[in-house]
Amino acid sequence: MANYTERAKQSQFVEWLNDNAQVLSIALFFVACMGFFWALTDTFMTTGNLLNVVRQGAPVLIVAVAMTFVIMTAGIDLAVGSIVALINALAAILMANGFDWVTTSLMMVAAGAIVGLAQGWFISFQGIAAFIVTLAGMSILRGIALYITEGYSIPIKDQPGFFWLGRGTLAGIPVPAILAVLIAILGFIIMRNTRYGRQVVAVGSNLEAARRVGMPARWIVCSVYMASGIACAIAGLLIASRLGSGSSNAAVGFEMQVIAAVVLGGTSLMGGRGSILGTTLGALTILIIGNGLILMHVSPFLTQIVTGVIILLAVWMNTRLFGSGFKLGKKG
Amino acid sequence: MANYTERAKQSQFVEWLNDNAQVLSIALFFVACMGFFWALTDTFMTTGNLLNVVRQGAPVLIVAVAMTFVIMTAGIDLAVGSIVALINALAAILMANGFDWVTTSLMMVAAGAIVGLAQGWFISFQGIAAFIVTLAGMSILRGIALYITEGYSIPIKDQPGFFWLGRGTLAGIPVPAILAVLIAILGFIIMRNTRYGRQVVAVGSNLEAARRVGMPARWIVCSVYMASGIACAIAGLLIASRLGSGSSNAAVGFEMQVIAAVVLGGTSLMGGRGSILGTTLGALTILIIGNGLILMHVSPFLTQIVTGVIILLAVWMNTRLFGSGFKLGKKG
Amino acid sequence: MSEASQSLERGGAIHPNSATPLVSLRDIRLTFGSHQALRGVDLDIMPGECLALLGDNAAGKSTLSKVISGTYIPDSGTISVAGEVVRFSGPNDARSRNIEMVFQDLALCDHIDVVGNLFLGRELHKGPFLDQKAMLTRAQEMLDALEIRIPRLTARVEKLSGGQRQAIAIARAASFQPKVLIMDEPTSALAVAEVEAVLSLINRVKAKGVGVVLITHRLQDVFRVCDRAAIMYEGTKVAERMIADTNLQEIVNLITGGH
Amino acid sequence: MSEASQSLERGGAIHPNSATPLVSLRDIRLTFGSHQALRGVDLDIMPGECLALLGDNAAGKSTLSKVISGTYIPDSGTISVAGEVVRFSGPNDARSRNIEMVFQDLALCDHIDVVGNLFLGRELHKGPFLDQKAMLTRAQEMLDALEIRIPRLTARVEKLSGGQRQAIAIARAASFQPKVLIMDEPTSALAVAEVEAVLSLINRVKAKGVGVVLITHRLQDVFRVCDRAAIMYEGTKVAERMIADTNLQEIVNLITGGH
Amino acid sequence: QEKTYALIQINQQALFFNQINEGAQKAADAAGVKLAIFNANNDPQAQNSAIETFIQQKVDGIAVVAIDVNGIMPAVQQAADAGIPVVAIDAILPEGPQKAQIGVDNTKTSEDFAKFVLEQHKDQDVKMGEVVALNSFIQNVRKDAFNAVLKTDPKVTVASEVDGQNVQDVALGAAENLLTANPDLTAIYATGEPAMVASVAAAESQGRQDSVKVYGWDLTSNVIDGIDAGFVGGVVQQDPAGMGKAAIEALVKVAAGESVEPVISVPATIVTKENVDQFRDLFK
Ligand SMILES: Nc1ncnc2c1ncn2[C@@H]1O[C@H](COP(=O)(O)OP(=O)(O)OP(=O)(O)O)[C@@H](O)[C@H]1O
Ligand SMILES: Nc1ncnc2c1ncn2[C@@H]1O[C@H](COP(=O)(O)OP(=O)(O)OP(=O)(O)O)[C@@H](O)[C@H]1O
Ligand SMILES: [Mg+2]
Ligand SMILES: [Mg+2]
Repeated sequence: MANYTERAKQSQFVEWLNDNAQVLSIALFFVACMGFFWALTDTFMTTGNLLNVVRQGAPVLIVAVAMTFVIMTAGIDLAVGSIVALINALAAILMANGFDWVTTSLMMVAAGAIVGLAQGWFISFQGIAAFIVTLAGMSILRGIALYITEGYSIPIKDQPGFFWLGRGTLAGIPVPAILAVLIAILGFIIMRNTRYGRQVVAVGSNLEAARRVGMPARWIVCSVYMASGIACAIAGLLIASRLGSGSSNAAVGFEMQVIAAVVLGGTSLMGGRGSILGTTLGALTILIIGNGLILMHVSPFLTQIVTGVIILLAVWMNTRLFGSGFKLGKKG
Repeated sequence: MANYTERAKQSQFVEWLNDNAQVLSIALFFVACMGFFWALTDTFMTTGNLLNVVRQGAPVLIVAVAMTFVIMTAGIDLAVGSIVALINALAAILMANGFDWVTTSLMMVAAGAIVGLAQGWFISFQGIAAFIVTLAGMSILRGIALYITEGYSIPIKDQPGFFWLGRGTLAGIPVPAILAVLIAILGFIIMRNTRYGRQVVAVGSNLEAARRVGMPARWIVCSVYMASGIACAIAGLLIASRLGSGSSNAAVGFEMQVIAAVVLGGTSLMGGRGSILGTTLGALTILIIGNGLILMHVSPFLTQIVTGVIILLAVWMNTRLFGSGFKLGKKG
Repeated sequence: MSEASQSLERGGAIHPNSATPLVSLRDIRLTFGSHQALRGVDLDIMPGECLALLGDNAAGKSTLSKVISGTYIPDSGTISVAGEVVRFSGPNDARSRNIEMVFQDLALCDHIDVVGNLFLGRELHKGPFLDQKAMLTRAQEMLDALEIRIPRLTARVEKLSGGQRQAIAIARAASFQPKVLIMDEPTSALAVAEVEAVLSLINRVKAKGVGVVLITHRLQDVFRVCDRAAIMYEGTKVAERMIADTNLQEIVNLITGGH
Repeated sequence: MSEASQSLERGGAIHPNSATPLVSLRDIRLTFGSHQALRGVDLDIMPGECLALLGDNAAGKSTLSKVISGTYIPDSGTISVAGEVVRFSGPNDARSRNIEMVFQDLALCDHIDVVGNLFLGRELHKGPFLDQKAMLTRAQEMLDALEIRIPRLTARVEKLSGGQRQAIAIARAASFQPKVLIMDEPTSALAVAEVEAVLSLINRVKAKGVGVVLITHRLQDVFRVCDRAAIMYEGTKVAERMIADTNLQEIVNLITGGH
Repeated sequence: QEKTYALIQINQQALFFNQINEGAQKAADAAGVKLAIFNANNDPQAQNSAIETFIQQKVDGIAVVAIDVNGIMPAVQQAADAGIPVVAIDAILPEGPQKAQIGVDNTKTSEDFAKFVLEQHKDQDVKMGEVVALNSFIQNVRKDAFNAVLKTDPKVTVASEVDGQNVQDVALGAAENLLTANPDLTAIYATGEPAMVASVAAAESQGRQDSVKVYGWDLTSNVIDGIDAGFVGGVVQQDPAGMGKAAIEALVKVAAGESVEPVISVPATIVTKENVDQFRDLFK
């Protein structure tokens, strides 16, 4: 009498679309931006310009990859710009004092790790909100950069190896871009395919559950800030190399660029959901917007407005079109 | 055989301490800072200086009160500084074009409300993360301010009534301070004793639950951004009146000051928990630290570092001492 | 013809008395992404009657009940309240028609105290101000009626035990003169005495003419308070039975689909 | 003298067999703020035995079980595992001693898929990489053993129904050779067939010598699988009974304190 | 009793401001007075607050490098009312009670510099790109005054302006994009130190040293290298330390009851290959 039927099997394709909605959305937007600037400017699609963009973008991309891990744990790192400035200044000072560039770079990566660890300790072991720890860190670290440089921009001289890092090319591709891509791939693999990546997602999704199943939850939270510190150190070195000088004035407003890239890539600020692929596309989108607007000779008074509007639009599209899942044959 | 005994009654006092731990903590810290600067500088505890502090601090306090509502809903408004700058510039332009100050002020409050409403609409009705909407807003609105002023500052002339707003006194007390205190009291009452306040807490605590019990959840979320916009308008007018000019450079870094004040006051960035009293004390603490450091002639290279360290310390104390609740007769 | 036969396909419907149903659902469908949570469900809720909504896990019971309470908007199908077709645009619409619900996830605000949660969305007020004192007094009465002991009504619900939280959610839904009361596994975390209190609550409100929908996996309770049972399977209603005409074994067989 | 009489005051203890207890708690106390959640509790968990932990809502059952699983650190009292006094500094310590727990709030990660949640904290890996394929295969086996049907194991657990989520939490705790298995209201959201599966799971693991602690408000289940019952009241253990020597009414009376 | 003076600074992230501070500090030490320096971090309101605070503390004189020249006036007025002398450095304040205006006239210097640039490119078509800082009042003045003169020469076109936001690496990205966007660019004008550093680095990284001449404000070590390499055509170098020194000396004089010139000029030099040697020591 009763008719027991099973539900229709879920369509593989739709499930896949749903699972990857965020990345698809930003990919679409990225392609649209590319097309737009290609159509409207002559220079945009030249190899020279594109290589330029990836070289300029390397620091943002590198830090954005690390920031994705941070935001995945439902944290945030507002201090990245200040760490970059500090490393940038320190590196120049060390080299001015006779250290060779390899030693300096290694020391700087260690310094970034230590700074990140210190922030992570307050956040994970002392339980203070990441927002406030890194807000304080932002102020303290740039203060230190200011203090050690006394406002001077410190020239870096005669370090061809170091300059190659920021300005050189390998097989025609800028070294910073290669570095950034390698780091992005590393981040992608770690996030998707390793235990550590799984632990980061778990901690961001439900910290208490992660703790209860025996994950070293506090250490994981702490470690992402360390990763962010290291990424900032690399970015700081690249910037120092490109500018040929170190100054406390570097990377002002950097944190907002990085966070915008991550969020644009579909990573949720509530933690637990995000992807490195999205972040990469998000960062590239922001970069080509900056580049394209200059190529189009948009009045500099308008660039801020236009950039803001475009970002808002991209995220809006991301949320509206893809946010609530695809519905098959449903009108509303 | 079995002995059925009831648990010891909970101590009223300890419960009260627990419920008000955050406010007590910042109050303690505030008093400590006061004592410190009183001991170390002659000028700090003079009426003139204290009145100065409250006059200077009025904009931060006013916006912090509104920001408390925003953060209570688990949102954030990064655009406050930009809204202040925009209002500030617009007001100067209007008055330079012959509008009287009362009309201008009313129009500015309306403008603030509209800007806030626009942000709120994206956040609540379009479901985009507050962080990203207001980050875009931050860029767009300051861009507009820059665009309409072309980077210059616009003098405000011959508006004695308007100047009184920012510089005058009533019974010896600066008008902005009176305004700020009134707004703080209003905020306090609304948050604690009205339906609207309860709705804000409910939305911040569990948006879906608030929706299910029939609260107009989206409207509530939207409205706090409108409140924030209005508060920014008032702050922008006060700043314009104090400076006697409007410029797109006004209130740089304002959002961080305001957010730091709110968080210092014990409001949780996760929403649902916070108090206007705490915010008021938090804002005052930040203000007297700034003032005290000037009076102590601390090297400008150190102020950023010192400010950051003090804020971190205050929040650390807040979390460690009071965070996990008082334990009676427990060592751990 | 087709109406009736289609309806039969969807599990049939028994009208225990001739009164108009308080709420009546027809061919309700709802899809999440590509997952068909509800595949065409008919249901009538009669006054003064307790309807048990039974089924396996993930059968769609919670989803269906959320449709009745306006929390989910169905993709298609009609909802009538007291004979009149309505379109709920949100929980508020259902609530204003006196449809109350105890949610499986309770829907409490952790940062608000017990009193505040009991009156959530229906705060007593004097002018624009909350009337805290009146709420405190009434809250105590509401909880007493359900035999719930909570030491401090001004404590946040965050730290209460699972059972205490559930009791608060039940008290909230039951205390505001509902005409339809939907309870989604209301007793899952409750201790023996509290379960008894909830069952007698159901009997009390039934006597007042309220239509109760009880979702539960405790079948013995169904036989104590319910009059009719609707059984769901994979997003459809597969059967309806008068409790008086059935027994535990038949119900179990219906739920598991015979396997 | 004092030891014994104190212990008696705390509800006494029955040792059903002479083996060393797997876990043994003595005078466990825990205070949250000024709220005495546990006021001195003794408890022994014996191998191959199912111990029912019963009590009214807010009696402290969940809190006590979290103490055993290392989630809460007691203020005072001793915990011995296999006769040896230990100090848990976190859930990891308990887990490394093969104490597994199903939490009342399930402790699932919403953003991770079913497979990932089943292996949470114990991911299979090849070198540094997750072995997704092996996990998927084993996950299917784990769920089949509990007769749980979940359409897509790579779906996030976020959107699953209450019962499905609970089943995942049970499968997770039961599948990794526990010596002590604590289940905090594991069947509260489960449908009839799934409840049967859990009960037979308990009987299966008992037979392997595992000590099971079952917290539940479904007293009929207690009589089907448990050997001993400990009854808590307001943060104390008030009584202990061998199931064979008692009956439903006595247990109910003990739980409610006779009132 | 020892006198105390206050210096209200814009920010400390440009060398220029720090050299003002150093000059002022040296002068204060020499005169045996105390100096308190306040850094407003680009917030105009903070400058006013600091002045008000120093008034409360009854300092003996205030020197101010204004962010918002109009906005600072109420505070200057307050100081004057309290009997505290104020001198302005660099940014030119509107008519008011300040005792002296110290520094370079940015408008006039920009005009002169523009004429110098035109001179360098006499009879050539010039395609100029500009790296500016829209958030800096002074740099806007430098941009507009410079452009006003360029307009008089029909052979000169301003191809594009980009905003470096007064931040080195932002300016670097912008300058690089400026160069790629305009492959036929022949000159760059940078309105401040971060923009200048960035323009030099951009010309190098894009390998455009041969085709582009860089002009702008404020020397740094890298800029000097650029002058040596030949692609930096000229730099306006002010004497910030001299400004700081002059400000303190003026305040000391006023406090002693003496009068000072209302405009104390600390002239700027246009640095080129010819005269760069005398500045090398400053940037070691
Ligand atoms: N918001 C949602 N998004 C996607 N799928 C959902 C959502 N809510 C429910 N589902 C799916 O719909 C189906 C029915 O879920 P529902 O919660 O109604 O089951 P139920 O009958 O209440 O089960 P239980 O007895 O376990 O509570 C499940 O397969 C579930 O995964
Ligand atoms: N983290 C906490 N902070 C403060 N109080 C708590 C906390 N956890 C539990 N409590 C309190 O301790 C008491 C015991 O709670 P517990 O959850 O152990 O009860 P339970 O016996 O499991 O009840 P139920 O059957 O309802 O699940 C309750 O009064 C609860 O309010
Ligand atoms: Mg359900
Ligand atoms: Mg419990």
